[in-house]
Amino acid sequence: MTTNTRQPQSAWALLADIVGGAASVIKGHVVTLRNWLRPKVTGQYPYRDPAKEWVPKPGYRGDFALIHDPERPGGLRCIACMACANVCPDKCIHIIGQGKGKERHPAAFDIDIGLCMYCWLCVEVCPVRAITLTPEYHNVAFTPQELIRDINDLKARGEGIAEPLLPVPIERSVLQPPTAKKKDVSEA
Amino acid sequence: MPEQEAPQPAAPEAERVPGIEPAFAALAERFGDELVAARKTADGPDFTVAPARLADFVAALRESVLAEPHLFVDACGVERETALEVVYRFSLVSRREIVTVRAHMPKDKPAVASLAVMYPGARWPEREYAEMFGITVTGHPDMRHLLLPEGWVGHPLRKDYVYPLDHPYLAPDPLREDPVRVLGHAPEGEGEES
Amino acid sequence: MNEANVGTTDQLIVNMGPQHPSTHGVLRVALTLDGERVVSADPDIGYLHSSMEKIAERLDYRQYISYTDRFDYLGAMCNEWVFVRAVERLAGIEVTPRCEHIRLLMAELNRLASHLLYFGAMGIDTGATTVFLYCFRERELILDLFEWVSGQRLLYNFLRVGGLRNDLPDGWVEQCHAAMDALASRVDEYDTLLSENRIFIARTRGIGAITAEEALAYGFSGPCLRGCGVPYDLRRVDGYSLYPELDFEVCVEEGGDCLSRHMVRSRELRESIKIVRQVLARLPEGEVNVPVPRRLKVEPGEVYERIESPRGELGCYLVSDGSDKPWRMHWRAPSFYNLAPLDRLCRGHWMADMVAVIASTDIVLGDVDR
Amino acid sequence: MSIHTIGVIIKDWLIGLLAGWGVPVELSRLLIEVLTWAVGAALCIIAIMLAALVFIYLERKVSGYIQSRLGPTRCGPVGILQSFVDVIKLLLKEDIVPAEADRVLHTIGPILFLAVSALAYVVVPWDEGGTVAGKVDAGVGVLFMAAVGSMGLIGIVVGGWGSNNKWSLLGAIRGAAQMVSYEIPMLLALMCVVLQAETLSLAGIVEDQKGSIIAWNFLRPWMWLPVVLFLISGVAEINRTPFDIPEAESELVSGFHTEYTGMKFALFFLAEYGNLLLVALIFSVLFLGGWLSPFGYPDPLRLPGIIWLLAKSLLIVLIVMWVRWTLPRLRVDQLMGLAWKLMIPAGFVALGVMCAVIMLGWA
Repeated sequence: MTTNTRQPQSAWALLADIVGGAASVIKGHVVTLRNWLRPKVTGQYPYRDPAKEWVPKPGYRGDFALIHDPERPGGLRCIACMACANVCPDKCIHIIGQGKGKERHPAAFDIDIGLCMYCWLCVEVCPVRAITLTPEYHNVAFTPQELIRDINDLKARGEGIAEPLLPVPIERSVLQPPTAKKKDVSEA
Repeated sequence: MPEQEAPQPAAPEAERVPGIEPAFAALAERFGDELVAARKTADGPDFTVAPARLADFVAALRESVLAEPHLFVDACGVERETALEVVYRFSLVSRREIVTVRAHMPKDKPAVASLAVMYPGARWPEREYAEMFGITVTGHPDMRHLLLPEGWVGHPLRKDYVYPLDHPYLAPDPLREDPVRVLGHAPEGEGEES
Repeated sequence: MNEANVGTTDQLIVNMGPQHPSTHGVLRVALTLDGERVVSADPDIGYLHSSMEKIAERLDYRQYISYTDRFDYLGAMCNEWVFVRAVERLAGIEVTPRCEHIRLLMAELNRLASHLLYFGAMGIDTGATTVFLYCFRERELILDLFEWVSGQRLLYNFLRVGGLRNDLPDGWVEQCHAAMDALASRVDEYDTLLSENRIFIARTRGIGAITAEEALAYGFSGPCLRGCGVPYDLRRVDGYSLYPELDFEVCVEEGGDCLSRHMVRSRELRESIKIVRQVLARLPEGEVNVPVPRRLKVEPGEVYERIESPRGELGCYLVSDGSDKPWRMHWRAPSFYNLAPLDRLCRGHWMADMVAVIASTDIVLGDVDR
Repeated sequence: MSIHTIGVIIKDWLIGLLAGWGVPVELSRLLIEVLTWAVGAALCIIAIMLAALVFIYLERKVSGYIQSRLGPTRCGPVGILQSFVDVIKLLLKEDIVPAEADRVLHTIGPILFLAVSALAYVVVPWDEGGTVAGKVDAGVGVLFMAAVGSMGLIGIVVGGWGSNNKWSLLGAIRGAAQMVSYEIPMLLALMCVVLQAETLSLAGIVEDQKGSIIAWNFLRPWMWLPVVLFLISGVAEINRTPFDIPEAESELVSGFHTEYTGMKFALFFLAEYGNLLLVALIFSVLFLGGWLSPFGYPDPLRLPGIIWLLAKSLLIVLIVMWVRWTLPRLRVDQLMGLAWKLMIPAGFVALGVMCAVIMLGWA
């Protein structure tokens, strides 16, 4: 190949240039041929077959869920302390609390995941570890209204989840044991 | 962090008290009162000059502190309590030394001498802080708006800037405008923050 | 307009972007062409302006970390790192050794991911589509690591003031080793396909050349500046974090053209793999978090903290008034300064070179506009 | 039984039929001749379309496999119906003409491009003694192909100009320059083959290579340079990477067909793949023995010649696709430099070598 920036000085240099250029081009073809024969890395989305579907690692920050506690009113661990609603940078969590003291629980708990940026801060600040993000990533909807998760929805998603999901045991993260954080709540 | 040091006081007024360190006596002599403050920090020298002499001062620095090859790092504006400030940073290539040059301006009619001719890299940041803080940059070859559309009213990074919520570029968010309609109930907890 | 040309041939003024496949986002360049020669190129930015600096003034330090991911979205870990470093320096917080190792690891992995994307983008802009897909394939290995440890693939929100969101999961280190081995064997393939290909060399050698003096005055940094022969790598110049203890080479190429910038990144891929392996080998055990008050208030003061991001000197200028929110927060965004001399780099070259020049500066428009 | 004999039988039967209705034999001969050409033309268009559909699918699969992807998988088994679905999609799409565009030229552009591409198929010798028109190519197939082939750029220029888009215009001008330049080394390579076969007829060139694979042109050492030249300039003629500068997606936003939608876009697309097949066919005819079997003449496997021709063409198409998905794109001046500074001198060298070979009597 000739370039306008570097001209070969002699006929032999020109020939060497052509041969070198051709060799570099052919080497590239060897690479693509090798990849042609390698196994393919992409898959099909979405698979109807759950066995083939990509499953995110635990701790993936997808859709929301509220963690259950059958002994509490409302069946949820949440104490409607507003810590998550306050810390949320996007202000996408809307809670209405009910009851006083130990009986306090959310009557309404709405998360607008269309506004949410999945920063995980609500999980981080929750004093009772009542909210979590789940690996569920099928969050598409046709209208903005469908993107609002209400309390029943969040409760249903929390089925079978015992603690906020993380890739490591909770002690090795910024999440602290629930008791330690209760003091913080009264401060805030 | 090895280069950890005690935090610098923020208020620029307080820095004038220690005045100019002896290491920069030559510069002080040359610029007199227009070199407001000069001190050494862990990062490198830090100068405060009169805004009109900023370009001259940096030119003088190129004969002393910035004589080595150096990178034009950054220029930005800061709003202090009583004044607007522009901060220029240069970094030596060979070792860790950041040279900071500041200029304070009154808030009502801020103007500063441009470095854009000496450092072409200063063109864009100067345009940026000019539109963001309403600072007039004298001697700049091209003072169009950089990030904001032409004709934008106000200077967004000023503390007293009011966001034009009725601006056509800003679509209203239905959830925030009328949560009752969207959610079916009034949200609690809004307004409890801070 | 070039006066001499007026009256002889018409100059063509075309809008390159904001919807153009090779402007790496929403960049508009008002191009004046004489035939296909670039007479002037005037970049018009601001389409992605998202008031990052203003937003910082209404959020506390913890909340803002997730926003730092979002301007230079290809170097999110580096953005987080420089921000938490700035806050920690103001607040006088010292992190644990394990935390520092993991942060450095994340930054280097992010550099790998970013450079891989650069390789792909450079390939696709010069017409070699396949390299793009190969690079994405290998980038996936790194994003999988990020996803596992932080829960997201692009916007990690992983670093915290005084620590990390969580420790490394079990088995992560082994997977990281495996990913590095897989990557190291593939980097040569990219070089065969691009860096050593004669067509690619012809497309990039001598194109968009800039001298070291000019580059310094323009505020060029990162691989772009090292491509001009200036050994300015903050990992060595500042020697922050653990970098002084690590063995790696500052990649410098003479020439200042697109090819030099490309070769710097090509070599940095290998250096980063080397760094990651070293850090993995010496990763200490222990806690990752130090106790930090929930509502962190730092002393009044200001700090300019900088690190070497994949794109260059990434600076965080933080002014605090003593409250829990920054008083002023300014990003020294490397892409912003690397894009500014576009006119200088492109003038007189062919229009097709413009694409190579933009690709070789490796800009991220989120980073330019902030 | 070759295509040619089938054609003759059908013709004779038709003449007999018409004679039975009282039509004069001379008139019916003329009618049949016109009909034959019309049917031939229709067959050409259909062949191009089919080839394009197959090649679009093939291209996607090849690019997918090279790039570690799967390619289309949804429509039909392994996505085999993908290109048919695409055609339906393109047909249903709105045909948009930009407000400031020249409506007439904008419409004529793609039609011209496809028409010219189809025209060149007339002279391809599909089988022994058989072109589409059912007769031998009047002895000047090479000339006809060269003349018609270079007209394709008119469609590109007309379409690019008619779009009234600066990117399209740049693409069209680039295309014109490129096609004019690469015509020359291509013809020089052709000349070598013509000298070898001592005929301008494409069918004659195949006849000249009669025999097994060792008799084909590409195995003759003095043909190696023309083979390379023809392949490179052929790829350049059909605007494919690394010579796709008229389209240059990353620079010119698709170049001359930026402003085309729906069926007009499809016409450009079809014609491009039609051209790809044409270059592959001509290459097979010139250097790979056309419809000849590699195992000798007559074919011991008794396969129709057209199968051999298509198989050889497919091989060439695959190679061209492989090149496309491997190499970066040349810049417009480098492209011209390659043609004028390297390939045209090389073409003359090849021609000189060929002449020397003939004078020495080795050919």
